[in-house]
Amino acid sequence: MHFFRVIRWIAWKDLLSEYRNRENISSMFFFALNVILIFSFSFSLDSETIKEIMPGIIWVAFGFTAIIGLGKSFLIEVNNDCMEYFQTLPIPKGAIYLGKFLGNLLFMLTVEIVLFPLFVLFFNLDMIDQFLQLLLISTVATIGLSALGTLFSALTVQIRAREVMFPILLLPLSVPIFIGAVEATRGVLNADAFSLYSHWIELLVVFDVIFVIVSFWIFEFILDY
Amino acid sequence: MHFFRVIRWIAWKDLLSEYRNRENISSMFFFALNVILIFSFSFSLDSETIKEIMPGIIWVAFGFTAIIGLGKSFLIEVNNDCMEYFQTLPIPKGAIYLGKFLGNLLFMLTVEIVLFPLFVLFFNLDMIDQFLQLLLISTVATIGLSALGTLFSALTVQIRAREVMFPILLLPLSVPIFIGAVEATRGVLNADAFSLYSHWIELLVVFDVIFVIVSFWIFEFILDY
Amino acid sequence: MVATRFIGWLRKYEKWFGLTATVLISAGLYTGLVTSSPDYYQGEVVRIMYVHVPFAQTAMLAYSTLFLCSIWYLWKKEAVVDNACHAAAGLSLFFTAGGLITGSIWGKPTWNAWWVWDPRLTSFAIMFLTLVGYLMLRTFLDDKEKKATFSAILAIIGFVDLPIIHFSVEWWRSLHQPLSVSNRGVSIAPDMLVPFTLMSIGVGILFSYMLMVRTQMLYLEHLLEAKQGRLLNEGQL
Amino acid sequence: MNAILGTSLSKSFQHYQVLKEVSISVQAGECYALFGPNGAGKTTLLRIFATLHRPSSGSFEIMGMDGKRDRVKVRDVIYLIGHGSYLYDDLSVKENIQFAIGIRGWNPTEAEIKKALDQVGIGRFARLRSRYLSAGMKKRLSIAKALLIRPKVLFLDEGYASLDERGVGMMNECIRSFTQAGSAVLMTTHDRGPTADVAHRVGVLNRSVLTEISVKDMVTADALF
Amino acid sequence: MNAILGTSLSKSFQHYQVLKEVSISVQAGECYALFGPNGAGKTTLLRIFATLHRPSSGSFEIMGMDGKRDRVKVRDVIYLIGHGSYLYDDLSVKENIQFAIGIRGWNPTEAEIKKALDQVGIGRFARLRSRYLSAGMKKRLSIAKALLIRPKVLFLDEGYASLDERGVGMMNECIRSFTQAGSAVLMTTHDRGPTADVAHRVGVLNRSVLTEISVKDMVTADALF
Ligand code: HEM
Ligand SMILES: Nc1ncnc2c1ncn2[C@@H]1O[C@H](COP(=O)(O)OP(=O)(O)OP(=O)(O)O)[C@@H](O)[C@H]1O
Ligand SMILES: Nc1ncnc2c1ncn2[C@@H]1O[C@H](COP(=O)(O)OP(=O)(O)OP(=O)(O)O)[C@@H](O)[C@H]1O
Ligand SMILES: [Mg+2]
Ligand SMILES: [Mg+2]
Repeated sequence: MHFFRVIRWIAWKDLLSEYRNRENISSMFFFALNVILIFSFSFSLDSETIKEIMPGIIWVAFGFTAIIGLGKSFLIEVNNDCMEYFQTLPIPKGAIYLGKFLGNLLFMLTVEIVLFPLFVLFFNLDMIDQFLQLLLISTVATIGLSALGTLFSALTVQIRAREVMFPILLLPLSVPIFIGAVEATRGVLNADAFSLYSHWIELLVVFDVIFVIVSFWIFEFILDY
Repeated sequence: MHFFRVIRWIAWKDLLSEYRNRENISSMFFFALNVILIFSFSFSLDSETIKEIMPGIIWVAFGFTAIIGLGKSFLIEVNNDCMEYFQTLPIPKGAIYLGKFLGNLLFMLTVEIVLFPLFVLFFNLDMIDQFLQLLLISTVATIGLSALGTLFSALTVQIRAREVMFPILLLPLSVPIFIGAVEATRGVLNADAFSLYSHWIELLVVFDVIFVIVSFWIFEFILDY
Repeated sequence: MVATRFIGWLRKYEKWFGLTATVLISAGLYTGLVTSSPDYYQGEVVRIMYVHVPFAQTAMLAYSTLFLCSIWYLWKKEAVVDNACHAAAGLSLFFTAGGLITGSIWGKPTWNAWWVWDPRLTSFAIMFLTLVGYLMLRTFLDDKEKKATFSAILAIIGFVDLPIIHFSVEWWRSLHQPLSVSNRGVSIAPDMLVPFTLMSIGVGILFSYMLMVRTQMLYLEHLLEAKQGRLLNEGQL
Repeated sequence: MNAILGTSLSKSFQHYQVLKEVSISVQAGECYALFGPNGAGKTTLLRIFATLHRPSSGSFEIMGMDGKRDRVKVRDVIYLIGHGSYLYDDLSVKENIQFAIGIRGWNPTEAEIKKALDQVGIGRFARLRSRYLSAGMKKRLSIAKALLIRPKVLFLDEGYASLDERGVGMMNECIRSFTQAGSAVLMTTHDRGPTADVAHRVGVLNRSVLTEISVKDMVTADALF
Repeated sequence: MNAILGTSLSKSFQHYQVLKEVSISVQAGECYALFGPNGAGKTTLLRIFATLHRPSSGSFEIMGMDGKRDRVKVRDVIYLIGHGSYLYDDLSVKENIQFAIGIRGWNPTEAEIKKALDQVGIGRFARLRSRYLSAGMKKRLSIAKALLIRPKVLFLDEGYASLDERGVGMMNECIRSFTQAGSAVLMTTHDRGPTADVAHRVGVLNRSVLTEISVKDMVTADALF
């Protein structure tokens, strides 16, 4: 079907460009490392507080990485007016959204998977046992973040103050995702039973579904105002 | 003297553009607000830990605001190839740096001065008594951040992955500034005697001097590689 | 041509550096791992010092080289000097990583943690991240002069971190070992001082050797690129 | 048959009315050249027909389909070569073509792509990343895409800009091949010489008045506006 | 006197050698027009003379000053009108001029600015923000700046591009006023017609070979390269 072919072409193009610029993904990763560095200094991490604020640190670090990574996701489309080309194409615009979304999701998940071991190392965490739970949490949280981020990236990339506007739009709406992810992660780090924090994961899934569907439907209008 | 005239023209142009885009500065401010929002959700701020991590929160929020604000400071020069025009000008390039630096410093200080009352409000802090000390700390810290940020903005704004590269270059080198600012602020919030944390402020001043002088000297080469 | 003279000089003397490094390091490893006695407190674990400290010191030596070469480049704008900068940065990153890894391995038994947020460790991590940023900046720039100049600028401003690394143990209360050689004298047992000195000097000279080889390699790559360009232009490629 | 039909089209940007009640029609198989002073609104008119702007008032039809209601169907038959190159810097010339055509749902063979590239004279750059193309080469690539897509209606904004003389000749050949195949071409231009070789009709747009003149008058006239 | 003198200039970008041992000289009071196919390196050559690129090998002199050592002095006498417009979007046309001239250390009076703007035909847009200028209007603004700066050596990249016919005439008048005042003009162009009116000498750059032809030959030749 043409719909899926569009998704495939978009994702192919994004991943190929990303592959050609391999430095790009590693730079995201080093950005996150920098954030951790700054955090570890700004909060006194050797004290007892560390366990308390660890989930927050993890997710704020991921959040800022997402702001940098997702914010530029539509830049590649604007550089040579490719958005304009999309606008004049006789294809379902939602497919473009899904293609970009999938590419971004993959990109963010890759960065996160590399980062988790580093958290373990740097903060002497014991989370190897609960690796699967953490993976689940970060996947559902990242789906929501990427869905919103893709939409807002397309929205802000064409305006003047995009560096500021992107986080201003993204952050308030992603608060539920942050809360869900932080609370679920806190459960995991406390080694709670899964059922004690599973409702947070359910919350995340609900938001994922809402964000993906609404963004998919609304994206049409970004390309065809 | 021509040197000072160049500084004046650059600062005039930046401040006029900033004034014409008044939304810009208020958006910076809302960005910082968003960061605080995310923080207050990600860290459980109702607990005892708040006092412990408050200085960190303040400075990480300022730091990310600086990343967003300073990172785009040379964007205005790149948009219509104005960097190229500067390169072909028969003027001392260091003056351009100082002009941009002053503009940025003013911009950042404005944002911070608006933010401080908000911290007081949001986190029920008692820092009205020590307002002057805080002002001193944030001024010296902001001088260092702006000096580095202006330099790295000029450096990264011309390259491909500038959104990521700017923080990657800026953050490691600004760690000393963060440490100094956080520790001094902690002293202020603990209502310590000034002499107990004044060495942190001295450290910040030393870094300010180093960063401003080195950047000023080295800026020449960014415009004339 | 400055570049050809410089490269010729490197080619002429590199083998002496290689030879000296081999001799010193072999002697250092022998005395360090076989003849010296284990530490009173730390036991056999202390032997990692003979790798850790030379690596950490050489990382700083390499960064200082990068710093000086960067100033030299900004002054003279010689392409070969930029190659030396590039080489020094890569090697500095290599030795920094070595210092971090050996330090972590040493830290697990002594501090019971791979990593602590201690001033020396962190300032060393800052150097690591600065070097990563340096090499990354190079990959994002196409224009040769721009690449050389911009990265030199970064290297120069990043140099402020070096004094912090060295003196952090003095300035802050730190978990890390204090300076063993300072204005207060030498605080190492003579038994350990011999392998320690041999290894320190040996790895330092090894770095010089690697720098000489790598600079030549990068310079040749640069020549090859130019040659390729000429051929491309003449339609022969 | 009217391939393009605009009826009293108006367009205002913010406070500025660019077009006021402009009407124009172009037959299938015809090449219509649009002259006019800088800022007359030629580009704006083309972008309205290409469904990139919505007209403030007035209506238009492309191949008999209403341009406001049937935007998706209209997009099936049009192609715009404008100021944007619609390229991804890190994809090669060939990959860029594959993407641009593939996303429309049609997979050209290697041979077809090669033929189109050779026709516009950039066959030997097929594997070069498009980042390294010069302005003229990018223009040629856009023409190659048009040759593969074979739209019923082709819009050319500043058709000859940044092309060298051989490029201009090649462009004219392409235009001729389009009109001979029954497609309509609407182009804006400032160059009378090359236009004379291909245009069937000529219009001058000045202060929202579209005056039609003969091709011969265009060549001989002292000044067009 | 040689205003511009290039001796066996070569320039390579990464893997690609654009110029190979090109020599050229332009006398004061002379207009030299440079033709050549797309990608021949015309822009590159101009940018070397404008001290924007360093030549890979070879040397050049501007007004007798060494282009490699005396870059700052060279910059005192040159001006480049290239692809960039060197404008700040949020400053008005007049403010942009004031800044561009003021930063060179010279304050033109209101009357002088008005005269220059009128001369290029955009006097009535003096208070418009430059964001809203069309391509041709930006080009005219660049010429107005050159008229105020009155450089000894003027570089024009694609002098006539994006200018309408009246703009072309105005450009030629300006070029004539420069050469009559003893300045040298070096321009690249693809348009033979307007060039014939002002050029004193004509060169064709093709595959790093610069062939000089007479103005008459240029007009009558079938193809220049
Ligand atoms: C990841 C962890 C570590 C890092 C990043 C690190 C880093 C460094 C650096 C940069 C130096 C060179 C300082 C200079 O020359 O100024 C150094 C020296 C040294 N390190 Fe470590 N270190 C680590 C772990 C350890 C551990 C666990 C020990 C032993 C308990 C240790 C013992 C020493 C000693 C004895 C010196 C020589 C001190 C001197 O002479 O200055 N290090 N380390
Ligand atoms: N998006 C926009 N917002 C505001 N004004 C615009 C916009 N696009 C165009 N304009 C204005 O509309 C007018 C016409 O622009 P347009 O680009 O259509 O002119 P043109 O005829 O193509 O001129 P040129 O020959 O210089 O290309 C110009 O004055 C321009 O400033
Ligand atoms: N910064 C750069 N990096 C890499 N390649 C470049 C760079 N600048 C120019 N080139 C290449 O150099 C060649 C010559 O470019 P240049 O812009 O000088 O050509 P030109 O003669 O001005 O062509 P046109 O008539 O199209 O303007 C082109 O192939 C271009 O791709
Ligand atoms: Mg136009
Ligand atoms: Mg050119």
